[in-house]
Amino acid sequence: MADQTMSGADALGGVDRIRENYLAMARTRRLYGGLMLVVFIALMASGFIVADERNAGGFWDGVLNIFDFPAEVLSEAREKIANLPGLMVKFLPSLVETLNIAAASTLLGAVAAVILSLLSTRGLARYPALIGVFRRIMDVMRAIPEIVIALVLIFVLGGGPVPAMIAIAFHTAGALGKLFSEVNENASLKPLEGLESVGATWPQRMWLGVIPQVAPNYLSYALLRFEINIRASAILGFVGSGGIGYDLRNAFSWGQGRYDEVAAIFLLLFLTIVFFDQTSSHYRNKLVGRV
Amino acid sequence: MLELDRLTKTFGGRTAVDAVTLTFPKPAMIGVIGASGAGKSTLLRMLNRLSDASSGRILHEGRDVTALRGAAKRAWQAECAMIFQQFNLVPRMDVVSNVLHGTLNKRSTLATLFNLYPESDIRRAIDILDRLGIAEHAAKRAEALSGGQQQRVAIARALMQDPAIILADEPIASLDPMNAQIVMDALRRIHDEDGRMVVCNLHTLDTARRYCDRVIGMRLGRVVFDGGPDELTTDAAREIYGADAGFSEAATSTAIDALDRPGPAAAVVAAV
Amino acid sequence: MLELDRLTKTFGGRTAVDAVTLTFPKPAMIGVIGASGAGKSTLLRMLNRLSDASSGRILHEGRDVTALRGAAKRAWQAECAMIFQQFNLVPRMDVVSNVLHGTLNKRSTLATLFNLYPESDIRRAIDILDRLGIAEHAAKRAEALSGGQQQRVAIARALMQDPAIILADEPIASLDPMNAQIVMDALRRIHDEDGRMVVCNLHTLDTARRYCDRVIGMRLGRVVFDGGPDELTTDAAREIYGADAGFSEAATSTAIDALDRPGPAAAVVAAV
Amino acid sequence: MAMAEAARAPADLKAQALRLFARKRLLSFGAPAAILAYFVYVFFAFDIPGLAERARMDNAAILVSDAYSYKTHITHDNRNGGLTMAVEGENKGTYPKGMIPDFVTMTGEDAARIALPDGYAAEIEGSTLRFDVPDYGRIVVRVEGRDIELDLPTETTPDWISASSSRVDITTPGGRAIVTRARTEVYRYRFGWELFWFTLDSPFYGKSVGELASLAVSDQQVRPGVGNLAAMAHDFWNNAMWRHKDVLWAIFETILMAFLGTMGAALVALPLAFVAAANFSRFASARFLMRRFFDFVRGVDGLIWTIILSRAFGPGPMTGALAILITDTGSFGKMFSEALENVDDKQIEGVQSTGAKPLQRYRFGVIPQLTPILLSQVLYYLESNTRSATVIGAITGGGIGLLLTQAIITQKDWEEVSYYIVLIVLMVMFMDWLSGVLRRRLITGGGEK
Amino acid sequence: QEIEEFRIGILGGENAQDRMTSNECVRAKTEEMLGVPTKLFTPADYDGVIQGLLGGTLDMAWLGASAYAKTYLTDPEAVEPVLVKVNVDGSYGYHSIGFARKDSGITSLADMQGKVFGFGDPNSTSGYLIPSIEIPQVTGASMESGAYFGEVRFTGGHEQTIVAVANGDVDGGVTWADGLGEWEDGYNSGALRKASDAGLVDMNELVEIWKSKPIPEGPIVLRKALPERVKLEMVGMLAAMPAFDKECAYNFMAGEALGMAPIGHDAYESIIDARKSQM
Ligand SMILES: Nc1ncnc2c1ncn2[C@@H]1O[C@H](COP(=O)(O)OP(=O)(O)OP(=O)(O)O)[C@@H](O)[C@H]1O
Ligand SMILES: Nc1ncnc2c1ncn2[C@@H]1O[C@H](COP(=O)(O)OP(=O)(O)OP(=O)(O)O)[C@@H](O)[C@H]1O
Ligand SMILES: [Mg+2]
Ligand SMILES: [Mg+2]
Repeated sequence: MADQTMSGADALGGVDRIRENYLAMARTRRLYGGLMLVVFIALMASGFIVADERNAGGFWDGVLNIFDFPAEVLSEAREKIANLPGLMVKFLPSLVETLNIAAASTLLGAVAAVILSLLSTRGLARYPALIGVFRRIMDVMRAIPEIVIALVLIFVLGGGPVPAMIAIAFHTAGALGKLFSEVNENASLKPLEGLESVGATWPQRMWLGVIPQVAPNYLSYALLRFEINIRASAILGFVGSGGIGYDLRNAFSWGQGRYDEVAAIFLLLFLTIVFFDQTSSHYRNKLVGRV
Repeated sequence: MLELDRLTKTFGGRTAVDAVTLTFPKPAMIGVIGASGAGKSTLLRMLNRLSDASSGRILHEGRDVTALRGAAKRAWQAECAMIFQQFNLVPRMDVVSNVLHGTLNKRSTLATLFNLYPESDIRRAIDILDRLGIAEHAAKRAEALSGGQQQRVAIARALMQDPAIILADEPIASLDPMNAQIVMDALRRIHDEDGRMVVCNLHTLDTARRYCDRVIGMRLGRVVFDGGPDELTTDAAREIYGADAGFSEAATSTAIDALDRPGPAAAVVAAV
Repeated sequence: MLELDRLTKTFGGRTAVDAVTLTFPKPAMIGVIGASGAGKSTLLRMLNRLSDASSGRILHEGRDVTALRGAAKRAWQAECAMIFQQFNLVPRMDVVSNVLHGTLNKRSTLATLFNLYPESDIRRAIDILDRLGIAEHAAKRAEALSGGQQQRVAIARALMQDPAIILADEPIASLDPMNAQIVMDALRRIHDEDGRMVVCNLHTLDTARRYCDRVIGMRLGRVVFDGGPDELTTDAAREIYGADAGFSEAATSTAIDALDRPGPAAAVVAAV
Repeated sequence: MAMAEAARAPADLKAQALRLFARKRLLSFGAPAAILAYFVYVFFAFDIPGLAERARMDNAAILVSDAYSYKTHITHDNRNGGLTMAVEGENKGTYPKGMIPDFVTMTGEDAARIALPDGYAAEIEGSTLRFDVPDYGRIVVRVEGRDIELDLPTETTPDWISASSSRVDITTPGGRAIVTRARTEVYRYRFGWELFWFTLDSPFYGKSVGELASLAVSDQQVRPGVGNLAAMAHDFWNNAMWRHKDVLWAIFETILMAFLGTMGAALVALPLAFVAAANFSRFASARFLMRRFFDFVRGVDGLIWTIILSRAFGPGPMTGALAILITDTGSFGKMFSEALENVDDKQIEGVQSTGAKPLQRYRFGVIPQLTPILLSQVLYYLESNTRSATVIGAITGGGIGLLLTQAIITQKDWEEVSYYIVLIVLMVMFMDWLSGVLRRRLITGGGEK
Repeated sequence: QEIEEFRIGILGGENAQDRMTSNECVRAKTEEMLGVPTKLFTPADYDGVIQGLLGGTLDMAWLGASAYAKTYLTDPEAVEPVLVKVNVDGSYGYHSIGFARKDSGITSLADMQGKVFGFGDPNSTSGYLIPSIEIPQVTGASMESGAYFGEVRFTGGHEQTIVAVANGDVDGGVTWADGLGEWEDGYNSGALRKASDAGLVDMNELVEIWKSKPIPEGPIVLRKALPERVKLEMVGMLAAMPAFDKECAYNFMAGEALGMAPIGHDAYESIIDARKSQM
């Protein structure tokens, strides 16, 4: 019943060939798909088994006790619930320090990231020959976890907020630098050429030609980073860099008797994180929506 | 035998379809026309059970379709295929897989989740594609096809369901005149050759006149015209569209020969 | 007095501009025409020192411009303004700031980074915008303007540089005929009133004929025509464009009156 | 000429433009000024002036020099006699009997001469130490009963010697010597990571690359019954000083935590995201609860989850993996549900109109739309979780993070610290590369999984 | 009832690798004796081991007295002390030592008034619990920041305290030592000795400013729920170890010791009270 005007397949050697080709393709695809699924499941399963094996407690034994510890903390916190507001006030300065570390390091890191990203974007770079070098520098900065730098710096500079600030700023510069340079790549080069034709210097071209184009995206990424850095800064407190993480660790570590402190600090930290998370995602949506 | 009995749909306070009563004694090619918002899409969606009727009934071979639930409802949907204005294909999947979606209702959930279709289905899918002249694109992703080709894939999916009824909601509204003709020809041919009932929402009078055996005109949710294509005069059209004397049919035409007509029509075609 | 001495530019193996030797004894309005790829843009970019010449020299008032480096090169760029086909403004900045960019070379980098332009510059910028008839848009963002307005902002930026020479690379190619005329009129007026030299790449013969004092024709990087606008006959044009007898000038025209001519020209104008 | 279109007088426009610039100037000074003011505040809040005082640049010097050099200890036990020579003074690096470093000459049973660089030299004879410093002279330190006597060529004690009656410490660019009543020790510094390949007890120690290569291909077995290559691999793998085996295991554990955590989180988050997505979830309250749940598990950091879980699961990589899993369930849940809210309904309706069952609807109407976003997010997190796993490991998990923090905290094994840092950087860069490759292949290439 | 594996937790103080190395022979012997796979775990801090014991994921550990007290107070049924190390001189105990930099001019707690004081880990007996009780008895003021000392901080561990004092990060701090031998050597054993041996600090530059009463050595604890047979076998093996494998005992006990003596919960009552008083 095939209508000649509609059947384009005949010209190409018949529907049979198409069918066989498709079936063959479907079979290989099914095979690869199946294989990938099997490999993935095998990886997950064997990974799970190895991790379970190398862990002190087994997964299945532990799952039932997962709430033991939280329950212990909560029950004590509930007993001493009257203490919580006072404790929260007591730990406020630590929280401020944590936030300061995050803010200062985000600012420092972002400034470095802007410069690094401009230096490592094709078409914008001051020294095009060195683009690769700056990219590798950013890769390495990004790859080093903050905790490594912080611990090493604590040895040299002593404990306190500064090692944490430097460590986070260092990592931030690498991480934001990569994102920024992706943004830069989408910037139009036309305004730059226009500025070049009037005899503008490199900083003028960057500041007047590129930054206005990319600023909203920069800002949006920087806000996201700030959010991440609040956590990072709290974590570094755990290894001796001051701030709220330090108090949390000591309270947690001491255990029974100070679980009210744990609860208070935890609540403080959690509320802060959620607060900044929500505000920043609100403003990020606004910023990117405007572009 | 398909019957609509005082079929009504209200959205909040608005009545989109208002007590539509229609009888289709035997499979035919039926065109539904009406201004934007007249309730054409809503009517078809109720027929396919994509939306539930607010009141009234749909009877197919004496069975109350409106009352079906769960698996029975899905079986009805499989029997009554739907073709959409925007094709509603899965763009990232290849053409044959899209066509095979027409068999989802018949095959076991588990097998289909892993893309395991019987080989016979695959063969049939390619036959259908061949019938519609697009077998050579079988292995491409749907998104890589032109609009007309995508709509033919959608028709192929509908045919794959082996339905008693094919519902088409403005199948040619996103297509250029060339592709519109190909798609309408295909639908007509399906009706002629397979004897399936085809219900087709249309924006344009001349398409309805040219392809349909019976035309239903809707306005504000009500059926205001029901007759053969020859009865569809300009006056009847004015009535359906609630238009004044300035109404010119050519302004909504998508038929290819409209291009050859003189006057401003050419410019309007490009804008459609 | 501007002299080009065997100016050559090669990209890889390709010669884009081939030993161009030209002398401009006094400021004039000069049109450069030639087919796409003839080397017009490359020539202008070398003049502005946006790209470096592969060999040959550019002499301005006896000074070798090709040899300038660093600050001296930027000072030359300030003296020799460039206008681009795509305007090359900073779209997210306001019009006055874009015009003030013309002073970047004269002001300290630090001051300009903080938007510290002298008040007198701002006043002058507005005067220039006023002269070009777009002062009222001064506070808008450049991207909010139409193409013709943006090109006038670009001209204002060029004037802000107070240059001896203005180079314009197909300044009207992205504009509709109406705006094209406004922009060309403005350039001509600048030449007439300020006595600045204007070198203008053009795609269209009639524009060159109408506005320029001297026309230079390029083909494959070489100068194949150099003479007054009246010498630019159809034969000369065929020579420049390497076109066969089928060459019709109207096909590339952007002059407004071309709209009134009969034939397919109208359709082509819309496509430009 | 259309230049007369100016509707307003230029004077007005000028005033307006000047106001505009006044505003812009305020902003372009205001923002940097605010940031600067903030930095000034931070400068004092973080006590940076005091920091400059407290900073221990000599520690930095130790750190740096230790990172790329090693020291060999020549120790004399002043109570019981006997000389021992050991790399880094560690048991595992002790020279076996009959083997001495090339710069030591034995001059007696309990006496040795130690050549130091740049003309420095030291000689241990019983409990007496003679230390020659060029341009200064010979320092003699003797342990006499309960006291330590110091003989200097000059009247005053130079500041590079720290001496009390019970301890003398000589620190020079050529080497270092410490004498207490218990023992006399001379340190000689050398460039490199000693014993990195083979420890002293391995027959392959001290061989050049060429020698090793020729050994590898020769049939003459250094250790009978084992092929040379296998023996080399064994000795390297079981190197007691650098413990390559444990380190590699630790790296593997870290990647394992990241992998299990990320993939597990994606699997858990996917169905939950449907509950939180407005267009899939019928119950507003369930949606709200699910969202708050996502916020909660995300807001509590992975590190805190590690601590909470350490009670139930104890130390080890499973705890770390679960902590990552829990945190990222929140992150993924949020992202996936946002992606779900942006899916195109047309495709779902298309599939639904064929009479597809709900699961099939999700599988064909939703998942294909979601895969690109899902995959790219998951792969991005996989990379970033490798770093998190390092941090989490430092607290309870294990893995390279634990080795690293412990090595840093002991504050002496800086060469190991640098070894770990290099490995971590390579590991993270590798995961970064891998996730980039997978992203490109899976998303742009392969189409539907 | 039977066990499937035996898990030993090891407290911090050394490089994780070194801790594994020092305890490797005990692990091998345990595995051989019990016939089940035996593993070592080295969490980063005291709390990691304590949580493991409380959760039943660790079977044995050598705790500090205060850490034992915490375990007991949280769950009395979790672990029981079985053995304690006996010093060469027959005593079992050590001291908490307060120290400062010599060039700071601080020679006693009296000079520390208004200065910065550093504790180690909150679960450490000598690094926190004992000094936090005994020092107020000397100074007559609480250990709150600002009460007597200008500021009181936790550095995180003994090693960190020593470096913090050497860096001038804190003016004085507490750590542990056996109190035997010479100050200049950093005593015979303890954190100071290790730091000095590592060249990290020059003992000439440090002075002792305070010394606690003897602190009972921490116990080796076993999980209470372990089968009796396993407990007996473990106790027997550890107690006998100095006799049949000197080197293993030396490594395990981190230095010379007379041996292991049985001990029970009662010996730690006073520490538990002390800890309670801090809660
Ligand atoms: N989901 C919905 N919710 C609320 N109102 C709806 C919904 N769907 C349709 N309507 C309303 O019902 C009426 C009929 O809509 P319907 O889409 O059926 O018209 P139509 O004839 O198909 O128009 P068109 O030609 O524009 O597709 C319109 O007024 C529309 O606004
Ligand atoms: N950056 C470049 N790299 C390589 N080749 C180039 C480059 N710029 C120009 N060319 C080549 O040089 C030749 C001259 O180009 P040019 O842009 O100057 O021509 P044009 O006359 O301005 O053409 P059009 O009218 O299309 O703008 C062309 O063949 C072009 O491909
Ligand atoms: Mg509709
Ligand atoms: Mg050009």
